[in-house]
Amino acid sequence: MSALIEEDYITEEGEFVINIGPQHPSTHGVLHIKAWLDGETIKKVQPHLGYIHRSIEKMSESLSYRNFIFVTSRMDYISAHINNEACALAVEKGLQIEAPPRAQVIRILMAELTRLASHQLWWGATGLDLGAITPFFHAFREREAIITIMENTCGARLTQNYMVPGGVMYDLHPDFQKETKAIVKQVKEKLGEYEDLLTGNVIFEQRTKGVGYISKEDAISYGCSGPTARASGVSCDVRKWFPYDGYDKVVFDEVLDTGGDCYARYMVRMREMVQCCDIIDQLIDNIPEGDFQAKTKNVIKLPKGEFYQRVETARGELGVYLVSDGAASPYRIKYRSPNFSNLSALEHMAVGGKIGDLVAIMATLDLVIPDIDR
Amino acid sequence: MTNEELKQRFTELLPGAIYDETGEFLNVIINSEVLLPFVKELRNNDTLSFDYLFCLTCVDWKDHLMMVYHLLSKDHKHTVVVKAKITDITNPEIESVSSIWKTANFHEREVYDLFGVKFLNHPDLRRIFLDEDWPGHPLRKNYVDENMIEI
Amino acid sequence: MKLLLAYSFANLTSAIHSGLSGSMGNETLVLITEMVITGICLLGFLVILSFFLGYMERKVAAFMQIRLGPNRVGPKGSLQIVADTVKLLFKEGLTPDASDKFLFNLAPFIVVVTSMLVMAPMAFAKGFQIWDLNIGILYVSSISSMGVIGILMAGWSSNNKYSLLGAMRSGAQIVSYELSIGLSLISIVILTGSLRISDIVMSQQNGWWLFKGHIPVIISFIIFIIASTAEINRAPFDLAEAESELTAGFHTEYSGMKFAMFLLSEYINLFVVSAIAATIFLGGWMPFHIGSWEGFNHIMDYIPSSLWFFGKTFFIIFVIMWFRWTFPRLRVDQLLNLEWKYLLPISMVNILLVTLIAIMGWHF
Amino acid sequence: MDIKDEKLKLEFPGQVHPSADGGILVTKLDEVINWARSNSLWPLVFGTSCCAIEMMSAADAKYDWSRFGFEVARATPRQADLIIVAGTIVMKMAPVLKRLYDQMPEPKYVIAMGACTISGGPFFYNTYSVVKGVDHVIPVDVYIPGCPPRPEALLHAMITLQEKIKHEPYFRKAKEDTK
Repeated sequence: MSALIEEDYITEEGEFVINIGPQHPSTHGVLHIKAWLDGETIKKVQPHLGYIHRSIEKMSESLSYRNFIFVTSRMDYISAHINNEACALAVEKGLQIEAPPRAQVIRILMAELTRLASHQLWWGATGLDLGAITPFFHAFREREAIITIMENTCGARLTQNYMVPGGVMYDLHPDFQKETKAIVKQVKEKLGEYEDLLTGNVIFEQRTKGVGYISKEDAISYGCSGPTARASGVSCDVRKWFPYDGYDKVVFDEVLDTGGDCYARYMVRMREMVQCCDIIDQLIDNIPEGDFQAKTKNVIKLPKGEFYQRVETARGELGVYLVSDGAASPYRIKYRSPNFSNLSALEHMAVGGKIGDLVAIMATLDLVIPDIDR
Repeated sequence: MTNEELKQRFTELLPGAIYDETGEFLNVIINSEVLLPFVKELRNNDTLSFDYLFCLTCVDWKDHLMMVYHLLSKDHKHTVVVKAKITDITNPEIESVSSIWKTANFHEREVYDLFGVKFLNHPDLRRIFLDEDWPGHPLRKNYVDENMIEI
Repeated sequence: MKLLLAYSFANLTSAIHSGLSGSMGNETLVLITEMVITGICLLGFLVILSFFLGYMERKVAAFMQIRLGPNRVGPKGSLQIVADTVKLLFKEGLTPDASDKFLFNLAPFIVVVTSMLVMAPMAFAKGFQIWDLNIGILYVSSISSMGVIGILMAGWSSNNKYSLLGAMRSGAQIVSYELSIGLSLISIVILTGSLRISDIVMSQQNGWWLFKGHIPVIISFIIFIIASTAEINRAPFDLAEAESELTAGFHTEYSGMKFAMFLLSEYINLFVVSAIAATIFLGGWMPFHIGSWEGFNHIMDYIPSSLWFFGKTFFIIFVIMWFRWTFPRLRVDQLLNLEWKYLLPISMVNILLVTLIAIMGWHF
Repeated sequence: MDIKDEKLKLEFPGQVHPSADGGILVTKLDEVINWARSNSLWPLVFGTSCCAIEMMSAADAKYDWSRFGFEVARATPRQADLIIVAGTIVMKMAPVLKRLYDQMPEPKYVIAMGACTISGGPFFYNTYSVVKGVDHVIPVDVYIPGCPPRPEALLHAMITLQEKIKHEPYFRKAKEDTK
């Protein structure tokens, strides 16, 4: 149950406070949300963070430039690849090198597979939060297949640690292309099944349409990014705005919606899955030959300066702000995590709704708590 | 707008600003006292309109603290990094920008928590990650914790 | 063989009755003894039933969710629920310190007892009925709505905000959906002209009401299924224990055997509403008869009546489980909207149509 | 399930086994209770970070812990038997975890899943907020190494826990305590 805080249980006549979390099924981890209710209507919401604050930024200050990358796998663990990629790119920016073409394509492929797996997990969890349990199992069927592909190449299921400064750690598994093609085909087929199971459901539409609305201006002001912002019509796809790793050579659409509600956020993610499949389709047969890793020194030392690298994770814009003083480990690292900013918009979205709406909003925000707390 | 044009505009707004173009973005280094009117202008001026604060953080340079604001304009697609120097490291204070960008609310709480920078006129300045009674501010370079095992 | 099929449970009960009367003589004593025997049999039946339903639920869930379900404990996992029950029996039954201890401990019993009481007028097979009282339907609908008192007590006495919210939701829900259930039952009562369960079953001798009563009865059947799913707090109407919102709703603070009682009552209620639906709309133990097709009806009579009853009931149970594992949950205001803005007006108009059919004698 | 016998085999032939206090009836009852308890481990829905995703994977169709009857994940500690600590525990979370553990009714079991819960794992050095091992806060029955452990590892841990429960005295323990 919740960690109860002594202050204000009942603040006004007829108003009462419930603590959702830190242990609560719908908070996807250890977020603690304090909600002031009037009956079932939410009057005020206050997120309390820090239940999984693991001091990653402090830790990174004492790790080498090769090692600090891997801690970020534990930050947004559902898109660990993309987190690693951001750090690797930041170090590359400092070294002024670029990954070889093969490595870049491998990175994109892996990132898109990660995004696909992440959205599938989100889809299952959204169903779970809204009370439909079955989608979870159907989503995990495809997710497991993707994870297996990653495992074959990277050796780990979740925290792959595959990206290194200058490229990727190993070459691809020989079966990678064959398996990836199979899974992309499977996902494309099953997406229709997903739609049947949840999207078209009357109850689901009622639960999400018009719930948790956020306007375009507010989304920008709250610093939202990723599908959350794009559902409000904010164009913010880092892959389009600031292409990295050769995303400018890939043809894909930035999925935008103008609904701004839970349903729009849901649809944006569903359509993004199709885009992921398209990107993979484009690249899977065109992986260039060559090195998978650029030559770097054993002990990497970055020149004095500041490097900012942003990438598009499955949840939005991840920024790595790297300050170097010329030593072998970073002077300061700041991770601008997408969930942190997205969460700040929670109060704006939830007030006036019911408890059920709060759950729906949290589900469609797709929060990963360790990414918020770092 | 290109960096040169931006520089020109900033010089009009704030004659004393220092520029640093070694990195990826144009950096504007200003004093912490003039921060609020300056960034307000950056946000509200139609030709600048920096509406997206995508990163807000602080760096402890031992003799001073540097607040770093990464700003992006969604309309004009230009980026600038505003850095505000806080010289008082024992009792650092700066104006809050959460009235301009709502996302600053959480980010400033994070900086307050980990660096101890006090934000004036912040709507809800509490520690965000650590408990209220946590001693010290961990990301400061002079932070000591006996329980921390160092290598 | 034919003898066995034609065997009626009435013979068995009358044999027991005459045997007891012979040995005891005193009518009151005989009645009490019979009641005790019936009670024990019913308890045993309910326990086995809830074991089976629990197992069925997990297997149906597994089937829907492309997995295997329990298969390690006992053959095909059939002892899984037994293990769960024994574990819950020997688990510490906590009573929170700040709770209203008397009400907290009483609540699960009220919930279980009310759901057990509804079993009394159920016709399980031809001539196999505990108590064929003349107001059977009225009895069922009035007793079954008393379970909400137990839920409210549980929620209030737990001294937990989630419990309280869950109980309040449950109260609002059951009070509203009770109306639709009543109205859809009344439509059959109008057609039959009797509240007695055995009369209702017998009236379906030449075809089940679902087929005889034209579209209005089909509408009231659908309304009954929706409303009774809500009444027994099952998904998509499981707001009272909405796991992702209220952790476990009204039974958040219950543990051990007290929690098992809530589970037990959930399964009994599931059986009860399905059995009522089967009895009222699908003819209870009455085999599938079509009007005057004597030969066909005769063949159907070869299937034992209890099989008919349980077959129909478990079909409806399966449908309700199907709901649970496919639909998302409604929000609390949508739940009440559904009842007050859609189901209730529809069933009111429906009643008029049914009355018209009954008066004009349009049904078969 | 033959570990009990295996253990007996390992002991030297002249070993005198103390008879279980209470004799046959109590021993048999113990067996029934332990059988029920070990086969009905309902975990608490509790995941703090990465390992929680692997815990979810263990529930999915590929690994399917419902085969063992573990799928009844309860959201409230009052109805759970087992707390799988999946993920790092930090200083702010530790009191909450302790509270959750206290709210669970007896008998209760703990599985420490992942390196973080064993020792702090990757967050051992240079961190100021991580609890270096969950056993500083609550007693642990089974540890699973890995960062994160695979779902198979979690299943193995739960089967190991089942073995452990099968050797627990229930009635006998009460007698031993009074001695």
